[in-house]
Amino acid sequence: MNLFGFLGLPVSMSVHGPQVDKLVYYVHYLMFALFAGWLAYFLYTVFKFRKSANPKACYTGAKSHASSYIELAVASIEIALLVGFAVPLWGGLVDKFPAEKDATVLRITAEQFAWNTRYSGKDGIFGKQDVKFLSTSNPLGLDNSDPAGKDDITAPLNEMIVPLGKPVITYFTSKDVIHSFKVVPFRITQDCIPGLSIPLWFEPTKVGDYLINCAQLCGNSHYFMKGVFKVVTPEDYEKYMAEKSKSGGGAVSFE
Amino acid sequence: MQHSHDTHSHSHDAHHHEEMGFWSKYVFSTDHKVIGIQYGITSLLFLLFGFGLMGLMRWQMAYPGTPIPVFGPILEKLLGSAAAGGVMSADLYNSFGAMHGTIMVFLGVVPLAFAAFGNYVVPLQIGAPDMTFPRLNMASYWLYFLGGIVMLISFFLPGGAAQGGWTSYSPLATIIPTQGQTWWLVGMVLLINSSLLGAVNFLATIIQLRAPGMTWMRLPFFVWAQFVTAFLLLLAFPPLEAAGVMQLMDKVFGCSFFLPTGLMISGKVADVSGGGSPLLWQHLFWFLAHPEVYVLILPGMGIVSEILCNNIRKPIWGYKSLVYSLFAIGFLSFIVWAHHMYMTGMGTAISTFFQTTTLIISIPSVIILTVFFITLWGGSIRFNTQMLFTLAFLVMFGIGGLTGLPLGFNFVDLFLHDSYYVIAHFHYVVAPGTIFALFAGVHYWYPKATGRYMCDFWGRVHFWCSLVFMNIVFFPMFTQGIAGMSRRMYDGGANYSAAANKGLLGALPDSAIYSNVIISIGAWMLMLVQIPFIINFVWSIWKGRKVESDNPWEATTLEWQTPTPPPHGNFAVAPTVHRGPYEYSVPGAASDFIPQNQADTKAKASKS
Amino acid sequence: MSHSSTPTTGHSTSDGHHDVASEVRRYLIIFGALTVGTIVTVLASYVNFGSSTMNIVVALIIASIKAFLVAGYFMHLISEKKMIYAILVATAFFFAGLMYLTLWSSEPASLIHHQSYVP
Amino acid sequence: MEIPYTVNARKDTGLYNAKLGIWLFLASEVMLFGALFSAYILLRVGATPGTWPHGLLNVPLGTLNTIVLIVSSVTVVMAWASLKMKQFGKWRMYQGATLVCALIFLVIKSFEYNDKLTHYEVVTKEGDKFHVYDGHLVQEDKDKIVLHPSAHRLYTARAIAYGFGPEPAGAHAAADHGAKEHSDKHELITIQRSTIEHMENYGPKHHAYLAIYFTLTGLHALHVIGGAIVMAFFFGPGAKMWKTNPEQFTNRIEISGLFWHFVDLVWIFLFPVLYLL
Ligand code: HEA
Ligand code: HEA
Ligand code: CUA
Ligand SMILES: [Cu+2]
Repeated sequence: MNLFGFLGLPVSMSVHGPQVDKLVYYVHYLMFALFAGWLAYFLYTVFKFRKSANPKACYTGAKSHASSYIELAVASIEIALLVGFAVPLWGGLVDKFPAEKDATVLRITAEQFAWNTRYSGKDGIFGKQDVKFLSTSNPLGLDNSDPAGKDDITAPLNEMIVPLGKPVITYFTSKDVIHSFKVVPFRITQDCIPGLSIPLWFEPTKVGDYLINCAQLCGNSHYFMKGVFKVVTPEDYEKYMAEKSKSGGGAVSFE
Repeated sequence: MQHSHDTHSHSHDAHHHEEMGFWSKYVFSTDHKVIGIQYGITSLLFLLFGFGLMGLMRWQMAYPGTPIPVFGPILEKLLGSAAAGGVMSADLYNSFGAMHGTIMVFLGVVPLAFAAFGNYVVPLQIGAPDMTFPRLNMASYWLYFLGGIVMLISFFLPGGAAQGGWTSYSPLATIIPTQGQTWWLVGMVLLINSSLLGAVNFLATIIQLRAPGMTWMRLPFFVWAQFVTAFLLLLAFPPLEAAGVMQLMDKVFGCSFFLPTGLMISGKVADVSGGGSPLLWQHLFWFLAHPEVYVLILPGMGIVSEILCNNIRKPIWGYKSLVYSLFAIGFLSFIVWAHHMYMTGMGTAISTFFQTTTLIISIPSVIILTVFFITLWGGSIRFNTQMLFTLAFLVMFGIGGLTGLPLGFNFVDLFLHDSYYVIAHFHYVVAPGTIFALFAGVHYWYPKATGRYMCDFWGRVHFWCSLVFMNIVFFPMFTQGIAGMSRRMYDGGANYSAAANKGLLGALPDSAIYSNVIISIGAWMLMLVQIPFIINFVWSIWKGRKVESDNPWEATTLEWQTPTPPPHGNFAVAPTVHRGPYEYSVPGAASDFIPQNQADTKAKASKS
Repeated sequence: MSHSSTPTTGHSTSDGHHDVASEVRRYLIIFGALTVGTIVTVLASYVNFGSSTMNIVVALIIASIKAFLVAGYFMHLISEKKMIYAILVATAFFFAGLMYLTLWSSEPASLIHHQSYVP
Repeated sequence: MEIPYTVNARKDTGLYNAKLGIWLFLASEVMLFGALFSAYILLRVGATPGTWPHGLLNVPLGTLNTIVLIVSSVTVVMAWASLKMKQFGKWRMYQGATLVCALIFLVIKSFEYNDKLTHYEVVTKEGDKFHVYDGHLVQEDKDKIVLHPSAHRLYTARAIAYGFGPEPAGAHAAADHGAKEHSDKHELITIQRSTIEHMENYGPKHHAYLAIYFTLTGLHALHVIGGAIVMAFFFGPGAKMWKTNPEQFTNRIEISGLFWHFVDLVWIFLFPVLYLL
């Protein structure tokens, strides 16, 4: 019997995913144990001490101190989960970023109701962006005079592509309201907040096209805001990129 | 006066103060009992209304894009294009969602649990003639009423009611053009001021007006619960008021308290100065809203403790640990708020802090529940309607509380944040939790307020049906959440479903989508089975079985030692309290309960 | 709390035991102190105490002293009842929590974002 | 049964009801203003370095208003002391003085508001240059406006030409409201409406600083108005109670006084924070 299967979690396809799942299971074990124990006790008590069976109540009631032990046990399990799992795992996710040169680096900018993605191109450096360049025709505020931006690549709207076998570092932000980038099989949810650029990393473990959903209410088409996150083999990725950046000159879009 | 009144005494007691006109007696009354009933009726109506909104939303979730039967055309008449063809538009869905949350929390449960029960019961239980500031009390009700009216009117303003969720996150809430979004803030400011007046009044009443002998450790647990709740409201609401005022400034005067520099709205650079912080709103909102969830639950726990002891005929096992746990919850609830914000880009240090406090606060909740469970041991349990609701509360709150634990870990929240798991978690606490406690309270105190019982048979029917349907509604939501379904989905997630996204990994399985139909049918059935309750409630006012005595449940606390219903001024003489609140089945006593104000344990507790 | 046995004289309010007339003199002295404090605050804002943080600290210290005088003497806090202290201590605690935790969680070191703004 | 402790203190708490009530209320007020102060700090700390405006407000007026409030605080406490000493006539005088102070405070405040609301920043586009003029609006009609300028900056790109953006190199010194700069720029300038790109007064929209300034002082002013209304009531019709129930009347004066002191206390922090730092 698969002890980890009982909740029916969707399969996780990222390196940290199984750890998330493990913590989910451990907490649920604790919860089920508590719930089952208390429920059994509860049903037994309610039955045993019903009025017809026990017409006279006892003033003092229970004498046992089992409850204190139970409370202590709950507290210690919670602490174990916190210290043993949640804190170090979270730290791994937000403190220990892989080196950018060993990773695929993306900048994802959400807007009502789409996902924009940029790559730094061959040089590995993103062109500068600044609020002072913002305008209708330059919604990302790109500094067109920055040479580093010349080979940057803008992906088609709502689409992003990464090679398998490398961690992905994404910087999330938003143009307008708060959105939230969620890919269930990656066990990733990250708010995209205007004015902040929030990095997060994860590593997919399987080639495929993944559905991105927006997990934060962002307006009337919130339910319609989706994207595709493509994980491909490194060869396919190289081919794709080479093809798309051929046109050269300025931030290209491969639409 | 001690506790001997014949049932008819209220008829002359009512005249003992000078004759009052209809308006000052029932409408602009300063009597805490009248105000309590006003609060009660208004908030029950709002609960029904909030539920109604959800009933309509559930149609859209189960059968996206199809016209709502029967109500669709009515909506179209009332709201015009927002419900064109009887189909709920996305804007309408969002405003119903936001208003469901707002109404349930701020206009339904808080006014019912805190203001209605608190007003009616607290002064009676501590042996006080009224609240300390009766006129503020009246003002509090009318501010609440006004706030409710503003919220209701906002449905009919151009653009409709607020659409930014009950959390009203900026920048979304700031840029939504609906006028209702602005009036939502006005309504909130009114409601906040109402709650603040109420909180001041409750605290002052409990501190100042306890009857002689009513020491702190003799207070019924319900009073303690209201005391801590009032503290939460007093100190947590003002920051939300400040935030509300700032968001209002943003909306009305174009400030940017919550708008960062460089916003691009619908492709144009926003004409604002920028420099604000969207996270500031979230901090101020959750600084209130986390304590607020305890405001939703603590009065329920208080009600439960009263009914529990009364129906098992024995004292609480560990009264002191209950009170201390209550204080621990009250205290800690102010420093856990950012567990709603794990996904906003928190570093390790700060999120560890909030995870730790979140887990610590679960301990006193476990203690409270444990105390209730252990109290059951050795009792002589009577199963009347209020007791059934109470027992169900214990289990249902257990489910809701336990499912809060995984959410408390940010690492798990990576997966479950803003999913239906969260919806299921908190509905288990507030709906089969708090709402059941409130139903229990209605059945328990109804005879005191009206002199008549509610029908027990229909109460049981209502209970069992509600229990079944509540679980049919909320349990599948856990699985939906685990399958990855996000909340606030206009189409119930259809757009993210496997059917609509052939070949994409991570799309919602069909079962999650199909659950929507089951849940919706459950919700409508749940609505249907409220009818016995509503009829029972109204019918019993005039036709219910009359109580045989002033103390029909043979209870110990002071509210039962007055005439039924209590006259203006409650007690002719301040009662003197001689003992703790739950002296049931005291060995050697003449009857199985000794009222708090009875001096002699050997005397037979008077039944009237 | 119920056991606190603060003596209260008959039906007078909390200030009953003070001699009101002598307090009046004290009020005038405090008035002087507050006026001086105000002028010092203004003057201090033109002095450079090394860094702008220092200037803020100095200004807040003076303001706190003035606040203490108003709260302590005009509002009689220094001779107030325990209950009031309890309420105010709780308030001060939660206020500090709100202020400190909000600032802490918003400062760059506590956030995982690097740049302040990238569209 | 009547509500006890409306006049006399309860033994174990040592308080009468209203006294406890007002302190509870003030506790919530602390949280209200406290949240706004947090917002102020957050906005200020989060602002791009060098863009938080200084010296925008009129310090002498602010100082004067601080003194006015302090005086009113003294008269309030003296009013209560007079009642304690059963000197009703003196009380009348002090209570009146307090009301006068409240009025002066509000009048001065409204002058300050008006000053900000008529102070404009105007961005014009001439060729490919952007000019930013800053000053009081003297006159305006359909096709032109007349400004009494206190600063003038020049930009070559649109940038964020308005707001207190970072100083562009070589631009004129920041808009300074100080009288020094003012005095050597007497000439008025006339700007054609057709050249105006953007025009905005120093209202709350203009900058996060002004937003929090108007919000904090506005809320404070509402408190002043509220307190003044209550005290005016006691000064007028409410004073009847002195004849029937002097003790309760004295309590009421004490309670309204506590509120007033709190309002004063808030200002003691607002003044340095908004005017000086
Ligand atoms: C009354 C309301 C209420 C209560 C009491 C709680 C209680 C708790 N809540 Fe919940 N919560 C909400 C209402 C409530 N919550 C709401 C409304 C939201 C969503 C808001 C929104 O986003 O719109 C939310 C969201 C929410 C989140 C954010 C999730 C997210 O958005 O990603 C988190 C995270 O930590 C959380 C945690 C907790 C915890 C740890 C408790 C703990 O206090 C629980 C402690 C209780 C127990 C541990 C149970 C103990 C009982 C037993 C052990 C006995 C069991 C016996 C039997 C069952 C027989 N809650
Ligand atoms: C106290 C709070 C409370 C309560 C009680 C409820 C009760 C219910 N809620 Fe809700 N809910 C929220 C607070 C609450 N909710 C909040 C805060 C949100 C989030 C909003 C947001 O996203 O912004 C939410 C969201 C929410 C959603 C998610 C919507 C979405 O994400 O798109 C759903 C979905 O099914 C739902 C369903 C229900 C149902 C079926 C009930 C039922 O349990 C209702 C049961 C009601 C009753 C049983 C009524 C009893 C009253 C009477 C019978 C009246 C009698 C009258 C007289 C006698 C006069 N709620
Ligand atoms: Cu974007 Cu929801
Ligand atoms: Cu919470």
